[in-house]
Amino acid sequence: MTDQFEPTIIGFTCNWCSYRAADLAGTARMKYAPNVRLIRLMCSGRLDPTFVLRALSGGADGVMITGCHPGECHYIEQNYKALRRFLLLKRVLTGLGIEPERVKLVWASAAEGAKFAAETTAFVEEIRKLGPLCWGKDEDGRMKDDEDIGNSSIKIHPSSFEKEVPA
Amino acid sequence: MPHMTDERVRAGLTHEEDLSLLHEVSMKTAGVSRLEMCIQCGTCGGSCPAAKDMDHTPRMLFAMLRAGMREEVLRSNTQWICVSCYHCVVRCPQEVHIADVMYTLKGMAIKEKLYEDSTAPDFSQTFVDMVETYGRSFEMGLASRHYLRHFPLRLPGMMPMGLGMITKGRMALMPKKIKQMDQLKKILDHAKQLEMTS
Amino acid sequence: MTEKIGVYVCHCGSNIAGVVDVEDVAKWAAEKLGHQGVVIARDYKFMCSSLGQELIEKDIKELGLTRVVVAACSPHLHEKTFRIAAQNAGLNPYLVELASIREQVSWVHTDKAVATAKSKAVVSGAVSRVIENAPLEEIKVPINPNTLVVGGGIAGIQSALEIANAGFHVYLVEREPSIGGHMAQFDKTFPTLDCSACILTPRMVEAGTHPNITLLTWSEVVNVAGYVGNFNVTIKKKARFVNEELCTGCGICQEKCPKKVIDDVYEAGLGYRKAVYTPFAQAVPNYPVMDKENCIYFEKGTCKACEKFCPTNAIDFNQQDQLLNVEVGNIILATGYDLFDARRVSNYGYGRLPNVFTSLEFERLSNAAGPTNGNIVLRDGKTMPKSVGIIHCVGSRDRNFNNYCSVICCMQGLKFAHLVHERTGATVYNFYIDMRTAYKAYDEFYQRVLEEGTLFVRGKVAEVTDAARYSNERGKLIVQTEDTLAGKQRRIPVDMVILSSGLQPRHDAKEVGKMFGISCSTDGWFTEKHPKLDPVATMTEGIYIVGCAQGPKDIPSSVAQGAAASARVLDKILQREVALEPIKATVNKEMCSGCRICNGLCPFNAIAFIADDNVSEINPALCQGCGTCVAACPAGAISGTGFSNEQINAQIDGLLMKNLEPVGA
Amino acid sequence: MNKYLLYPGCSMESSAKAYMESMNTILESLDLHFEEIEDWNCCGATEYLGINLIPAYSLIARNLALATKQMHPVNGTGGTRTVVAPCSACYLNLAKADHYMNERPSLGEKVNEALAAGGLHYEAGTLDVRHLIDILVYDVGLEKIREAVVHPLTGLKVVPYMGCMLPRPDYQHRWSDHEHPTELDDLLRALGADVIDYPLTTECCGGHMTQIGPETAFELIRRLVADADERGAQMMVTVCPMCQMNVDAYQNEMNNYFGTDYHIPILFFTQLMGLAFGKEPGELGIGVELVSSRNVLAGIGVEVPVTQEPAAPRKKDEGLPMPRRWTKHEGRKETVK
Repeated sequence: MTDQFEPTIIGFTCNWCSYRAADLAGTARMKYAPNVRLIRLMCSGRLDPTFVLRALSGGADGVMITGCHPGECHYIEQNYKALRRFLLLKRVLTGLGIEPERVKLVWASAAEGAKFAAETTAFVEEIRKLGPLCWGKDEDGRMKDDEDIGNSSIKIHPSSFEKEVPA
Repeated sequence: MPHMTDERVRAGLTHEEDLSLLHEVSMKTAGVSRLEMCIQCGTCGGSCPAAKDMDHTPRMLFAMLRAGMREEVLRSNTQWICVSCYHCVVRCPQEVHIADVMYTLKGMAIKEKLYEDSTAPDFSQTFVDMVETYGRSFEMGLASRHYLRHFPLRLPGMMPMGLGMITKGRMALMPKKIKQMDQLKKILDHAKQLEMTS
Repeated sequence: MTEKIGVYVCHCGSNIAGVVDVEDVAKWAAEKLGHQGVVIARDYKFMCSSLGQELIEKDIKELGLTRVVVAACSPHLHEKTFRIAAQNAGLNPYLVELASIREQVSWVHTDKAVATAKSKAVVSGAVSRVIENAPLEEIKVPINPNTLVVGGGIAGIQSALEIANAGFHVYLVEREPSIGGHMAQFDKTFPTLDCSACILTPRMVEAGTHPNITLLTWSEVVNVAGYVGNFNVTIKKKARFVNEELCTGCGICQEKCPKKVIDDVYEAGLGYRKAVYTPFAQAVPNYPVMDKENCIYFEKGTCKACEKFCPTNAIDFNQQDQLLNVEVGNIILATGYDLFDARRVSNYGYGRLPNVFTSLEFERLSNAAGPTNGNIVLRDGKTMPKSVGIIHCVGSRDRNFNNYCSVICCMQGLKFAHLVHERTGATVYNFYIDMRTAYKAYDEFYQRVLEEGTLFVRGKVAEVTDAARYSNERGKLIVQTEDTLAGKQRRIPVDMVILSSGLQPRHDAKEVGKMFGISCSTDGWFTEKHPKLDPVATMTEGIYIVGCAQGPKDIPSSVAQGAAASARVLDKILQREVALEPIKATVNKEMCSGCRICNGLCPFNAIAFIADDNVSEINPALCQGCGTCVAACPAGAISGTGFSNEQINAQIDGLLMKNLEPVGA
Repeated sequence: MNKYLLYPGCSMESSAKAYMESMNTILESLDLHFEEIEDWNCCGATEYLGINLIPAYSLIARNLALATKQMHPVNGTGGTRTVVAPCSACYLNLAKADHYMNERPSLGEKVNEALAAGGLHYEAGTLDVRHLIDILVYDVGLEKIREAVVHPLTGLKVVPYMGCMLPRPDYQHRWSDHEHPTELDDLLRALGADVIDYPLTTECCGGHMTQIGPETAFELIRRLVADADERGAQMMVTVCPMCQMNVDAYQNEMNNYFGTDYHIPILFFTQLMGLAFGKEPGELGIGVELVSSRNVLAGIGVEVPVTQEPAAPRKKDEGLPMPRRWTKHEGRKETVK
């Protein structure tokens, strides 16, 4: 593993489209950045914004929300509700002093394994550029109350609110 | 060329497979060449308006690239006959950047001095010299220099046409020069350095 | 109470173990997740095998496990398998959680250390989540024994007949006036050269007269509601302006109708029909339809020639479109394909050069019942060609158009070569990239066409032009190509060019897919549940796909798929009931403040406000389990089974477990 | 007034002077203002790219970088990000550099490194590179062009010759088709001309082969001229200086080579637009073509004043002999018949 910053990202996926897109990326053996850990929901409409806040405060550096393309929701129109919440959430994050770019919304149909893989890799790079989010971490980027991470090889810069990119 | 083993030579094989050639050409091409995607369908060779004058159709050239036939490919006249009409490019079912690969092959042939006929490379070089001197192309200088060197006996035959161009004001006798020639020179010099190191 | 959790890590042969250190993952789970309640963690070659399942069952029984996590493939593949295993051992199936470390880890990452670390995170998430899982009971619903088949081509006819013969009722819906589909347009079928009509017509008649089949032609499905076992389908029966009860199919109306129209559908634009018409003589049903756009009466208000001459007074200008509602348990989609529009390949000149024909045009041209009575002639309608070029891969295997191989075009091109040779004696050239004659007796047909003297040129044709360069090219179409085997460019003058056009998804496949709740691949074909092991089912239970709707294929494969889907449907019908996932939302009345925010969010109208109690209530029969209301309730009064806040929050925490190493490239 | 940045290209100042003159003459009628990119340099034509990669793209990109300096509004005139190139080869080179600098970022980085040596920078995608006819058909519109016509070209039988580098490879999908685009046909019809369907409209004129392998080029020119003649065209109409040069200046050479006697003049579409708009032939550079259009234009009532005639060509029997057919081994040896 190199010394570059490896972000941790939580991805929320819809059971009908993006989770299947991730499955398809797998079946097709497409390679993408391994930094994303997925959570399956029945619909992007299930996404409670507090899930995102919990992920960010719990140590995630970014959150990717994925759902069916507008007009293609399995539940007719619930992805529009996800979109609405996403836009509001970005404002809330800005208010909290967190870069709103740490949360990304991606539409991916069940056929778009390649898109899912490409978007994931791109988002990891975007977050890598933003640097670590130190919410819920101490100044060295370690999880608070963490005793077992001593062998971590990441170099973290002092504050998450400065957008310097670690070399 | 990779080393040839004795048995291979005795067996009448003339080439060692050089899989790196395809990759090399691909990397030297502007944009993404997609050369490895060629399915040998012949759309390029079928589309080419000048194919009958080529030693090898573009398709054959790509097969030869795969086979690592470096010298044969670079000595081929195919890339020099290419008129850059892009018929092959838009028709290619695999979206290979054929015309750009031809430019790459010209460049490689010039660098390795592997061409049978110097007419075309010299024309390119003369043109480039003009541009590097004036910043603009200079048809009169280009035509006279090129024709003197390669078609000296054609020159008189071309006279009526040349004269017509001049008397009709369509060919300037003096070159035009751009103002910031030094700036262009700096850019090109630096670009050439980058080309050497990459 | 602390749960007793078992963690099972699958090798999947080398599929997972080749990239993930599965033993390390299991060891790590046992050591580091002990505080969560993990009492046992094992790795095994194939967890989904019966031995693997027995391993889990044994541990549940002997160790008294209360929760199970299986780290293996996607839950969409084997969730059910492991739930059944748990149930066999007496554990509620919903207390099992799958951690996907194949599709989401081993197949998409290459670095072993990284993949192993990510697998640990995924397992940790699943362990945290499973603690919060609640035991649930499946909801059983009865299956309606009726079936809907959409599309009356050969695949749909086959499906309908199989089910009807087994004694169950089928609604067969067809958008055109007659069933038969593309096969009804063909003259001969490869490789046996059977007469297409001769083998298809008996099937069409059988479907048209079968007591268990309700045939709805000139009809389209406009809405689908419900779920497996209980679909409610709305079908629009377009006005035929012909009373089917009275019509005898005598054909006098067609004869008398003064309006001639180019038939773009059945005759592929090469022939004419009337404004009131049956598309062809053997149409099923044999009642005509009136084409309102072209009828003189509808246009000008006078004419009614058909009405005057109809011996049974069957013409009814007042007929209206009808909406029919049918209840069915299963649906088979056999919606077929569209022909690739050859005008898009402008270098082949179709639409500009008169004697360039498409494959479907040629089928009509060579059909004894077609516009030329089977005479193969040029666009002038009389001249027989002396030389014909057949171009393969038109619009297929071409990134400028469709990237896939259309499967049937090589054999179709060979069939055309044979027919041209047999009927005109012309010189025939076939231009191909690769000759694909897989399947029974196909390559033998290729040999036969070679023997007949057809000339094969290996090269994708670059252009077809009428710009003659040499005197022998004057007045001809010139096919310019590289003969890749000779390594030379050739210009071959011919009288006629036939484009073996590819197949593509129906223009409205995407909307149709959406209506039935199934997805399309990137190319636009309907997506099957599993490309190898479940080619006729879809991700939506109760919906099946057959024939070219699923991808390009020939007649034998379409028929086989039609029969296969019927077997699947009959299996469902005979089970009489189906289990549904118990994923539903419920309102906790104690916590509901009656704000009604949730009421407007539900697209299925499952949430009702009970004014007397000042609370909202969810009707479980209507709830589809999307969870949007759960996320929206400001009081946290709505909970969703299977995906509760507690489960998801726990999974987030588990995935971000503190002593995990960061995972990166 | 609609402002655009103009990249004229070298030939517009010499061999295709007529194109430049006629373009400038019609601009006013169409309410267009072209601002020339200051101190532009040659785009390298098809030659530079064959020598080396980064210098070739740097040469092109210098023009793009200079153009960005003139993008913004000055003294009340509107800003623009559109660069117009009337020459098809220049158009393609500029568009190609913009496209590839984006498609392969490493190329873009290196080119910018080179540009930096001259204090310049170009971000791919900043400019919109378009050809003159694209602007006329899609921005000005055929309706407006039709309105400006005062002398319809009725009865003038023309074949529209688009050439190859304009509709292909078409990175930005600007044209109706790669093979048979109709933009030039539509425009000529709007001028009232009798447009003949020309299947060779996007075939190549031979390009630089007139210089390095004339026999190859002659064959390509023959195909074009012969087919135009066979279809009854009185004139070819082009949008490209290279096409005009090859078909016009080498037509006589081609005739000599094949022993044919074609006489099909080729004019720029802007020249015909000027005539239809009622401008004088003298303002449009008409008369400097080597295959004279005088007789043809007289047929539609346009009188072309006699300009300086070229010295009478030597008669064939007095002339010097033609070289033998060029082959790859003998190409360098010119032999006398």
